[in-house]
Amino acid sequence: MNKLKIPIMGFTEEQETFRNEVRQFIKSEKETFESQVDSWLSGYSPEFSQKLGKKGWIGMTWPKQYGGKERSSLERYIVIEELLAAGAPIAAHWFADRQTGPLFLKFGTDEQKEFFLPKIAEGTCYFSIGLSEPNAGSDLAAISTKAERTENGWVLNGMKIWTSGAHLSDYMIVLCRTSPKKPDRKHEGLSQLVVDLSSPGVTIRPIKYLTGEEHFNEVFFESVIIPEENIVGQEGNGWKQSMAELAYERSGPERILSTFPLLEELIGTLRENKDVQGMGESMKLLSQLYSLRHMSIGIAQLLEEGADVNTTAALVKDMGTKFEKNVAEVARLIIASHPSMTSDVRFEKLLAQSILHGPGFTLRGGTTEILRGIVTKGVVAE
Amino acid sequence: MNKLKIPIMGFTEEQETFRNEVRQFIKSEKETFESQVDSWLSGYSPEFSQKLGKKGWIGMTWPKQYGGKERSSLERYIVIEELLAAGAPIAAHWFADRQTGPLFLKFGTDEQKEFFLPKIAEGTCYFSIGLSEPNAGSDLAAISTKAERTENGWVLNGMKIWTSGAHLSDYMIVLCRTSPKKPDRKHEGLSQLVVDLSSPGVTIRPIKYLTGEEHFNEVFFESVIIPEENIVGQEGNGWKQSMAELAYERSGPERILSTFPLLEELIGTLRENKDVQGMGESMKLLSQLYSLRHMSIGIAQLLEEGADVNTTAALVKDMGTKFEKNVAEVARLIIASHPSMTSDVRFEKLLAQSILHGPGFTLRGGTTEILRGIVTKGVVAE
Amino acid sequence: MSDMQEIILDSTNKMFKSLCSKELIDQLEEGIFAEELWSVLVESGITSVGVPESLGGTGGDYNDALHILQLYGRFSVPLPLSETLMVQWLLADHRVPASREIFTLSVNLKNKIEIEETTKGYSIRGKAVHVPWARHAKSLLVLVNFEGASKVALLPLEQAGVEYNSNLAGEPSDTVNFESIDVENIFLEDVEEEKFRMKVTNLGGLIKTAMMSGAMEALLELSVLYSKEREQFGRPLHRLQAIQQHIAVLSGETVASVTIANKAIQAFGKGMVDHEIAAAKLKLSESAGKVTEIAHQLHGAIGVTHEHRLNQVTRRLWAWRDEFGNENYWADQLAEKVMSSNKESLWEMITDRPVTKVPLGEGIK
Amino acid sequence: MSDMQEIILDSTNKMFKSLCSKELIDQLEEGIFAEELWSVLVESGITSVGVPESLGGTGGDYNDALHILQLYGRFSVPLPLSETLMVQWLLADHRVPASREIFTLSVNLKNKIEIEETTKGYSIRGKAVHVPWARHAKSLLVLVNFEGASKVALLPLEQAGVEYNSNLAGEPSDTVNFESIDVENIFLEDVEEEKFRMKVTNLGGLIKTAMMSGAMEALLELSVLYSKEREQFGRPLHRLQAIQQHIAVLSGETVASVTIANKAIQAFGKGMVDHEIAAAKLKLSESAGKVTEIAHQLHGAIGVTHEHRLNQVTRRLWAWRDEFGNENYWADQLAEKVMSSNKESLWEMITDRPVTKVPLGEGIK
Repeated sequence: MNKLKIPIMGFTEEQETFRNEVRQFIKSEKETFESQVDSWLSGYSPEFSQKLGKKGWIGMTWPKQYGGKERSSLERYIVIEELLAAGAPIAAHWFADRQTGPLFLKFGTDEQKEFFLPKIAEGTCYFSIGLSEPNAGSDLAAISTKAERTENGWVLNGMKIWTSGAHLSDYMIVLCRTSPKKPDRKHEGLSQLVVDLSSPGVTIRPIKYLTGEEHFNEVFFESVIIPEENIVGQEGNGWKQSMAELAYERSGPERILSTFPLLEELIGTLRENKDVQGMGESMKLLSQLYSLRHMSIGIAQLLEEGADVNTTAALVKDMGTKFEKNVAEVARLIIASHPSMTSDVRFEKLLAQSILHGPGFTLRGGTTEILRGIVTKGVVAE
Repeated sequence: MNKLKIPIMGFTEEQETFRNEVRQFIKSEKETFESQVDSWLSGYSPEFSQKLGKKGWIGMTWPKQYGGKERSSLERYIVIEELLAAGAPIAAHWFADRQTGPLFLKFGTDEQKEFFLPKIAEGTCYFSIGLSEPNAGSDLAAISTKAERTENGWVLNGMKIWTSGAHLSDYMIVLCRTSPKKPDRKHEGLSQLVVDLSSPGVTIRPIKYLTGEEHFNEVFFESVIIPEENIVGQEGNGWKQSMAELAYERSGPERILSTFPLLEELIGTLRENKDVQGMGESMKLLSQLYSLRHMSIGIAQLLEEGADVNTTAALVKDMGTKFEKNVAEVARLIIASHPSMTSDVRFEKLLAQSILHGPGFTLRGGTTEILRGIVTKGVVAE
Repeated sequence: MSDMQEIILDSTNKMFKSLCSKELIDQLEEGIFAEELWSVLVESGITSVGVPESLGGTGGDYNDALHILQLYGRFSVPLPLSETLMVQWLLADHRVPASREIFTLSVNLKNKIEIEETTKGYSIRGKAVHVPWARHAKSLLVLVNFEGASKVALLPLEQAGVEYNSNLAGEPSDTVNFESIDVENIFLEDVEEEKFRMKVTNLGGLIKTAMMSGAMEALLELSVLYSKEREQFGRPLHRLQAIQQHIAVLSGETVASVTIANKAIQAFGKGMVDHEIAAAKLKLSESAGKVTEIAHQLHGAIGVTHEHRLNQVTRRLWAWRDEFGNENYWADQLAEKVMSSNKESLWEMITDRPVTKVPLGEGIK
Repeated sequence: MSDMQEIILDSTNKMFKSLCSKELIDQLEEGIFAEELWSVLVESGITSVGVPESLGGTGGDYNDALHILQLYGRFSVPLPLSETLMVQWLLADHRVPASREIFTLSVNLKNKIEIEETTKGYSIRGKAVHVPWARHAKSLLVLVNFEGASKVALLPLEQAGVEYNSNLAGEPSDTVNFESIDVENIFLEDVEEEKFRMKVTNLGGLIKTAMMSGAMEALLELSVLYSKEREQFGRPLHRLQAIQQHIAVLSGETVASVTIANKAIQAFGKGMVDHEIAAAKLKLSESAGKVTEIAHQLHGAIGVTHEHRLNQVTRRLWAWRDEFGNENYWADQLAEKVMSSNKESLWEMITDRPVTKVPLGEGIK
């Protein structure tokens, strides 16, 4: 089962030193933010993003000429997991750093790279991703948002839904149809456009999450004029480009650590209370976390080497997001409490966040069923 | 959701008295058998069956003219659950009592009833059920065993597989094709025949279970001559008759209590050891057992009233057999031990039986997937 | 179920169905109390079901009331019905007449409320936490210290300070502050503290069990409906094998939960409860996590929006499973019963018909 | 993985594949010892991998040996390889030369073995339970009492009484009886009892972890193969959505288990182990229940027959998960480490690079 092989990675002495540097920075910032669950989606703080930009920790693997620091992806991994473990507010620049930057690097024009990448790396330019539509969730071929080429550039009409953070972003990468659908080649004819969200004709309507918070949106495009040069990559190649992004985003630490602040609080409380029994009951979580983390790190290495991680990345997402949910289920049983978003007891608040955000963990980035289909196809194909 | 409604039943004073009588009898027999897991399939003892026959507890709901006692199905329920809870050896007469007797009562000729039922009720005449074939497991329409009508009676050719206890039974109810399959009516043309397993042309080859024990068999029929009058019910109606049997057998206490002897031993040991923590950890099993038992009893009542229990019975089988497995998984964690079929420590032996028999629980009588399909169809249809 | 009960439940069902809309439930979280629906409940007599007619109550028995609360759970009614009923029942044991007011109660161990006798009456000082619906209630039933002894008291809330807080469902769960408040007269009675706590916990556990079983029925209905209406790859969802697995497990957990809840309600109604409440609240709290997860998985993105009715049900299940004892609490209670049982075997315990009289009805002692 | 290791593992893989047939494994339960294969293992040097060449061993490191044991688990090899290796390693710490014999060991708390000095040598009296492969082994490494002190001894088994018993997989797990047996000389050394127990438990836990991870790989392979070969309703099984769910979960548990096992092996190989063994054996023991259930569910009736290879793998997983500590045992060990850690936060513990030197290699103390 070669597709399932994952190398065991260790960090070097220098990387450990770097980790310490990151950790010290976060500690020094502790007073400026409230640690929270799911902070890569809910923790919006342009100030904090800019501080990270100053440290050189956004777009840090990118070429220096575009504001990057040309560091290794394992170093980036260290930064991300330290921030997530601390529940730091990193939602503002998240998608730009994780997805849009790499997209420009791979497919963008020189002009796009020169214009966008330095701003992203500064922590001042935020992107969101426009994929889903009401009738195109799991099946992106059904996308009906379309852009027509005119003399003034593209004219975009349609809508996107479930776009995280669009109401707080500057731009959106919109996957849309640029030539008519052919029955036998339904994934062709889609392209990715960079849309300035302040353009006339763009309407953003937040959708309330079940907590009442506003994380995602419906975004409407009514004859939005987009400069011709805002297409990313090849016209008609948008589906393939988007799929590559999706695979890339499945095995990161954000699929494992979303509820880590709760786990940290749980273990801390148990240590304080010297609750040996409760600690024993928590340890299954810990062993799961160990194995998921080593899987995730090993895959990060494989990605760097350019290996095919489609199958294993889907596994991490499937198991990791279940683990994130499970943290809440175990925690609530070990320490009985009154979970509440408005509680001033830290454990109760983090627990409430974890329970209420839970359903989202296994939905975003591909549902359980779809991930499992991907895994089985990969495993059976060998 | 009317199909999911289950009445809450209680037992009357007389029924409780009767339960006590059954319990006293089992206690008085304790020295004659070794309590075991899954005793309705593995506990073969003609002596014990005959004793039960003498007590009037086989075929006890049947008319007196056929050796029955005309007692209520809740009284039968009491007998069965007391026997199962004690792990008593009741495999010999099990299928005859549960399935074949009711089949004859419903569809049999007077001659069949007069011939077979009194013997079954005496505990001296044992049946097994011939349904599955190598290529007809979940899909009984694919049955290829066939009987041809000749001057001498039916001539049976083919084979059955996974037949429990055939090597220890006197007869088998064989579902076979008596007229050719029509593409649009593939469940027609099947009939049920009573086959004397000592007939020439019958070969029984035990299949070893993973423990090495012999519970089920392959049974081959080579031109076996079967008297014309051995057909049960209507010619061509065999599939419907068999399906009705299957639904009937899904919600009985044998879908909940197969591993009860282990649970009893677990709780007993924890009480003895005053292990409060272990006891707490076992209690989820107990609450599951309570709810399953009340479901099962309620459905027994509905069956008596002639209500449609197809959906709820499938639920009991699905959840009950999972519960039976779960008993072993919980028990092994609460009391660490060396489970072994050859151990002389009772807990270890019962645990080994439960673990090793476990995979069978969810396979027999319809796999998980099939049961869940039945449930969903039932629920969605309302 | 008696014919009478069927009629009562049928009309309650209709009433909730027509009056308790999704929007009304949402309004709770916007701080708007459903005055109108509350008036209807009061007028219909539902707020004093189980209080004898001789005390001005509606009559009927606990069985009726608990099945009404099952419907309450099914429709996510945004009102302090269970709290008001509980307090009225506990007061009725003391021959206190039925009332049309809103009551609430708290037996939290962290509460420290002191009552002192003054020249004009009593002075109340202290704090009660996690008090459901306190901001809307007239009075609070609570354990207090009075002259060094534990008592149970019914305290007026008009002058109390109330800090707003809410549970996972957005139901009020407030902190109440009495800053040396003077009152002329209050209900104040002796109480055996531990026994009273157990009584309230049992009653509360059973009530939440009833409510949760109703909520699970709603969850199953919503899910089945969605699987029939929604299509994927050109087929209704329920035709997909993975969805069938979900619906079947959801059905199973729901039926098992409703069955054990009904068993506990029936036993309580007959005044014969042994392990039933513990086993039922344990099972319901445990199942709540499973059914909510499945229902959300099945509903996909639409299900996690505030817009969709689903979250009103799942958030209540998440809140209620931890209220009046989570599954571990009740597992420990049940374990204690098994440990100290005088029966020889587990099987005898399971098949034993409960004979322990429920303490409720003996008056608050 | 070094090139050298790759070559060793590749040839071991080939050897097991060609010599360790389903029938050979079955013969174990019929009481037939796989003499021939054992000779091949001895000749190839596998039975003393990890024992330095200076002591007559094959050389190589623990890392090599543990990956060989992974293959052992994958092919369900019916031989006392892990026991022999463990004893040889423990003896090598005492500079005892490598041997071609079969060894076994027991650190069971229930053992009570007394050694007395006699005029001719020593007298052994007592009983050891759950001793793997005792019926086939030459000597037993075990804790004994000698002149009132705990020692570790290597006892000859020729004259000992052996009661046959077996674990869930049908592997020998015998009771050994020494009825005042006289021997001239034995290996007998001082030992810190608790430390020795911990060392053997850690080593045993890691070895079982390696074996189980190999068994899980076999389970996944068998299941995938079956899902490709077998058809239902005219389509290969793996096209059915419910089966896809099974295969995906099976793959996930297997990869997670293999990863954490490899991490523990690597850490141990470097002589730097902190929580790795505990976390790994915990995870593997926990996953064993899940993967065996899924594999059986997927295989249906054919999978529960003695005839099918599946049961050789699942029964070993069921047996091994409880040997050298089940998941609760290791959870408690891990909990203790977390409790007594000098790190401030859990995150610091998780990201800490282990520096604790593994006690193995210090000699049996």
